[in-house]
Amino acid sequence: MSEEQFEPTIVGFLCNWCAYAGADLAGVSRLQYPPNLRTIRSLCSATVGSHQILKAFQKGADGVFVGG
Amino acid sequence: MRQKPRYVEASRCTACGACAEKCPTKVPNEFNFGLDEHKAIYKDYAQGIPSVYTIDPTHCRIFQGKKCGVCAKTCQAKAIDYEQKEKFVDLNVAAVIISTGYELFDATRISEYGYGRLPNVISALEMERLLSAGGPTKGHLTRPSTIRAEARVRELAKRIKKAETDQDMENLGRFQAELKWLEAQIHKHHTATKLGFIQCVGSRDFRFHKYCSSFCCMHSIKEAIIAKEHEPQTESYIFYMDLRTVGKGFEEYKVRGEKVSGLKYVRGRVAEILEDDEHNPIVYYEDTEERRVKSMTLDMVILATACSAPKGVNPLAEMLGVELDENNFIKTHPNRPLDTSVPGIFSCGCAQGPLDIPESVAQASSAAARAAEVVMTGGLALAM
Amino acid sequence: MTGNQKEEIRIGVFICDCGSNIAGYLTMQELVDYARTLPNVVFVQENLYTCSESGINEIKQAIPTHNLNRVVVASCTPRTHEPLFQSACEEAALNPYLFEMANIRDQCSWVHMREREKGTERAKHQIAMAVAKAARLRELSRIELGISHRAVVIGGGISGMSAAMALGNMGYEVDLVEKQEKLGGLLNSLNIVLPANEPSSRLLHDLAARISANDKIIVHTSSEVTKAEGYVGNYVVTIREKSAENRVKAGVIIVAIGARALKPEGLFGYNGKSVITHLELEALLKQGAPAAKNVVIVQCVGSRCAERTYCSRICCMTAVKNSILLKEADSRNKVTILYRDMMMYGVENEDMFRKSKELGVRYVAYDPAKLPQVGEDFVKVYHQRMGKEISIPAELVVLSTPLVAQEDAANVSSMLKVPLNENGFFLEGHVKLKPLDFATDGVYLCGSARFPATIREAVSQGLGAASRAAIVLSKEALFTSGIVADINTETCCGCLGCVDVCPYGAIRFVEEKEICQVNKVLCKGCGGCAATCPSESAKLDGFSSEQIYAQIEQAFAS
Amino acid sequence: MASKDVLIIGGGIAGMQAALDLGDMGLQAHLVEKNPSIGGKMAQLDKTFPTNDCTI
Repeated sequence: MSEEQFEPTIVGFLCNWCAYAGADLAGVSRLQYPPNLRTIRSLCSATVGSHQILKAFQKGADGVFVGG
Repeated sequence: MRQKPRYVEASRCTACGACAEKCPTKVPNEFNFGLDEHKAIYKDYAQGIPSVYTIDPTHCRIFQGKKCGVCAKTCQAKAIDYEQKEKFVDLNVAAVIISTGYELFDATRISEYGYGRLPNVISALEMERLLSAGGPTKGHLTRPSTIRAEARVRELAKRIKKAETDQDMENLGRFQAELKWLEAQIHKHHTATKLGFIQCVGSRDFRFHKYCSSFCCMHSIKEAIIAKEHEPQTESYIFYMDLRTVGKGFEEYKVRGEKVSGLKYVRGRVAEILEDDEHNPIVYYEDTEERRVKSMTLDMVILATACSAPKGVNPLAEMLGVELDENNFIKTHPNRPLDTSVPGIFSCGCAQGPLDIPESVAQASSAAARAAEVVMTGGLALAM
Repeated sequence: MTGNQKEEIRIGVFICDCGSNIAGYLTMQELVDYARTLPNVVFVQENLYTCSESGINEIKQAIPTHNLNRVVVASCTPRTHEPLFQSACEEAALNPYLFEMANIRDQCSWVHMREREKGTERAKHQIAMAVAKAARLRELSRIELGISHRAVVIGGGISGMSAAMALGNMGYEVDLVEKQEKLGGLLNSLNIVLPANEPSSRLLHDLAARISANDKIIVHTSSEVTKAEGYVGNYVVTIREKSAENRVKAGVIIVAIGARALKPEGLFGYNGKSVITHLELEALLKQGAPAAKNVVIVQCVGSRCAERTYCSRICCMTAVKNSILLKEADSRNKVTILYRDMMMYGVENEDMFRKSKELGVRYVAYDPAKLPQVGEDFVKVYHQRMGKEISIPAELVVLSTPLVAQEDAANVSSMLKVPLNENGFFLEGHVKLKPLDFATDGVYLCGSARFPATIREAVSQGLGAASRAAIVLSKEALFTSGIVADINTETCCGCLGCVDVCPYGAIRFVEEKEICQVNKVLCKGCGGCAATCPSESAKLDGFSSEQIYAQIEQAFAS
Repeated sequence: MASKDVLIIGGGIAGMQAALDLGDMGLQAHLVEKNPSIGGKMAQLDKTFPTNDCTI
């Protein structure tokens, strides 16, 4: 795989009360970012356990973003 | 009660914003104190509630008798209604709560501070918008003189283009020279990093308001701390008479501002603000601790403007029959802090005098309690 | 529930165009076709606006027609629209917790406006993730709870009295519990109070008379709350009145235990005679003015210092008030106030401050690094503006000491499981937006127990706390959220990790079984326990690991 | 029947909180605001001390 074609997949765990709302606001403000993110809503970033992060890497994530 | 028309049917609007994207008319944004622009169909801020757009009839082309209708065409929810009329609604209520808040003191009345005349002298609420990620500079402390210069650069670029097509050589040269000069200027003092905060602007001043506005000391300290967070080089000077840190956690916050964020608290009243030829404000003040008149050149000055009674309060008070105090705040009973001079009418928040946020919130709940007492006892509680 | 698991899962997917907001940037047909291929999906429908009346009707019709037992809407954000779609499901007799959303507008079409192909790809994944989660959703129910329409107010000072008064007027039963022999708290020790400018006894008698006239309010003096068990709507509170103990059922509890004035032992030569506190001065003033001709008042005694970092809010105005009374008693009296900042915030205080200056009260600012020295009949202070130390004659020195937390604040705090701050004052739910609430539902806060307050502020907060409490009391029943934590009794090893992290005190250690248990009424569904639990025994219904794993898996589906 | 409604004039933080409390008690609260959005001055603030939380 050459560098140019590398399309990472990033799993984002977003806290419903802040980061998820922030991601919505990015949309409302029409801020553009690369479409490589896959978001998962959690009720609190504290609920995101290490198992879930490892699971994401195990399944093929190139990066994990926890926002809270 | 009169309901102003929005010209947008609230039940249909999905707040998708397609209309604003297509609207051809730009209007200075009052919410951000004219530091940027929005369209003639707009929402005050992205998270605004109700989440419905509104047409500004003083700027919309349709209301100016011009051809347009772009928003109506764009809106797939068919929410645009140019024919919407103002509505009058009659309400029969058991209790009234006046929470009309306050207005900021108009700092142009203190001409020696140069507000409105000197571009880099702004009000504390304008500073809020500059610091806000949702504001005109996305939270970057760009100096207002630079914001204006940037707008002028954009305008000049347009004019140069036009002059080029029109072969207007005389103006072309003039515009190009100005553009070159401006571009050099912009880079020199782009970001404000040396800030002066001036307290008691219009408060504790016999010419204007004798009273203390209560919240401005903490407001300035907070802005100075946030400015430092945004730009670690920032130096802030707060010119004060007394720093009134009377709330929970306030004194600690003030001390943290000094120790962690390096704020400098200067006890002294500012006499005058002038500027040098690069729009840097120069503050002349009396340092009461050193007993000397001094001056300081800054990048930007933020005025902590007083909390004034809103202008519209007199007709409202007259209509409801409630008494105002000498400052035009709603007068309340000394021992019953929510009760106005009229039974059944209550007041909370800054409508009855300067208050900070938690006190306002607490009072709001108290006013609700008083209103609920009246409603639940069918008015009997009024006697209590 | 077992029946449910065997039942075939039938998912309906509704994909919203949002006018052109989604359809303008993503290829809708591709999304529809893709959704049809997903496991368990039996019905897919594209709507112009799913949230419009016709969109909602289509959901309501499709549920019975296609026998759907899960619904996924791919549109905007669940933060605004989930309740709407959930109620549509409920109206069509589908449990609202069997609904899931895929956010393909705010977090997809709007942020990838120039990348149709990749944006569509992302939307597909988000839909697949939502469908995978939907397949693993369980029916949840909101628990209904009864309520005792009664309040217990702890503390019979001005704020507690105001709270009790308001609740009594609204028609709720109130137990007002005061430790001392009579109501009134600190107000009993004061002389003239502001802004009414009248003896404190007048205000007190007025309020006490109104309270005793209200048959809804039961006053317990010389009493204490010794125990409180239960949760919002359903507390059992033990009140010890003299030697008898009484248990009352209450829906809410208001903490109004006030504060006490610091006795400045060892500070500035305090001796209770020639160097006194304001409370002692007020007691003297009640008898008439003290004989001293030269009075010096020192501010910030024991406050705004390393030991007590806070400003006590009310001492400056107390000092100014008393300086005026001393001047009014005899204009030849010399009164000097040594201060750091005069905290005369607001309208009335500033007026009073000015009046004191007009009457001739002198103000000298001192530097906390050079504290004033109290001598036999003088006070020495470094005068910053003169740049030298001066000596002020003083037969009487009055020390402005802060209000400090009540000694039993810690007991009340642990009894009700509500927090204190570093200075021993109660910590509200949010310093700005929830000044009178605690994080725990059903317990409210007012007056100087929260932070030193003036009389007006204490009254206002008392009424405000009553309003917050009335929100609970006005209901016939309370419903808990369906999304709460659950701890697997088989796998829990009772390590107590979850008990420590739960901010709402909703988890209890069950000693006989050596496991932890969630009180579903108190649980707010934050999931802290689920993240902490080493054995994954704590799960958050509606956000379980199983569901999240399924979502993660689909994030990479091709 | 006597009205059980309450009119609140001004939709800033104080008006909003009063309306919320009354609404949550099951009473009808009419919140009147002259601007298109409620929120008042507080909506224009960036963050609030001492926690430096955002205001919205």
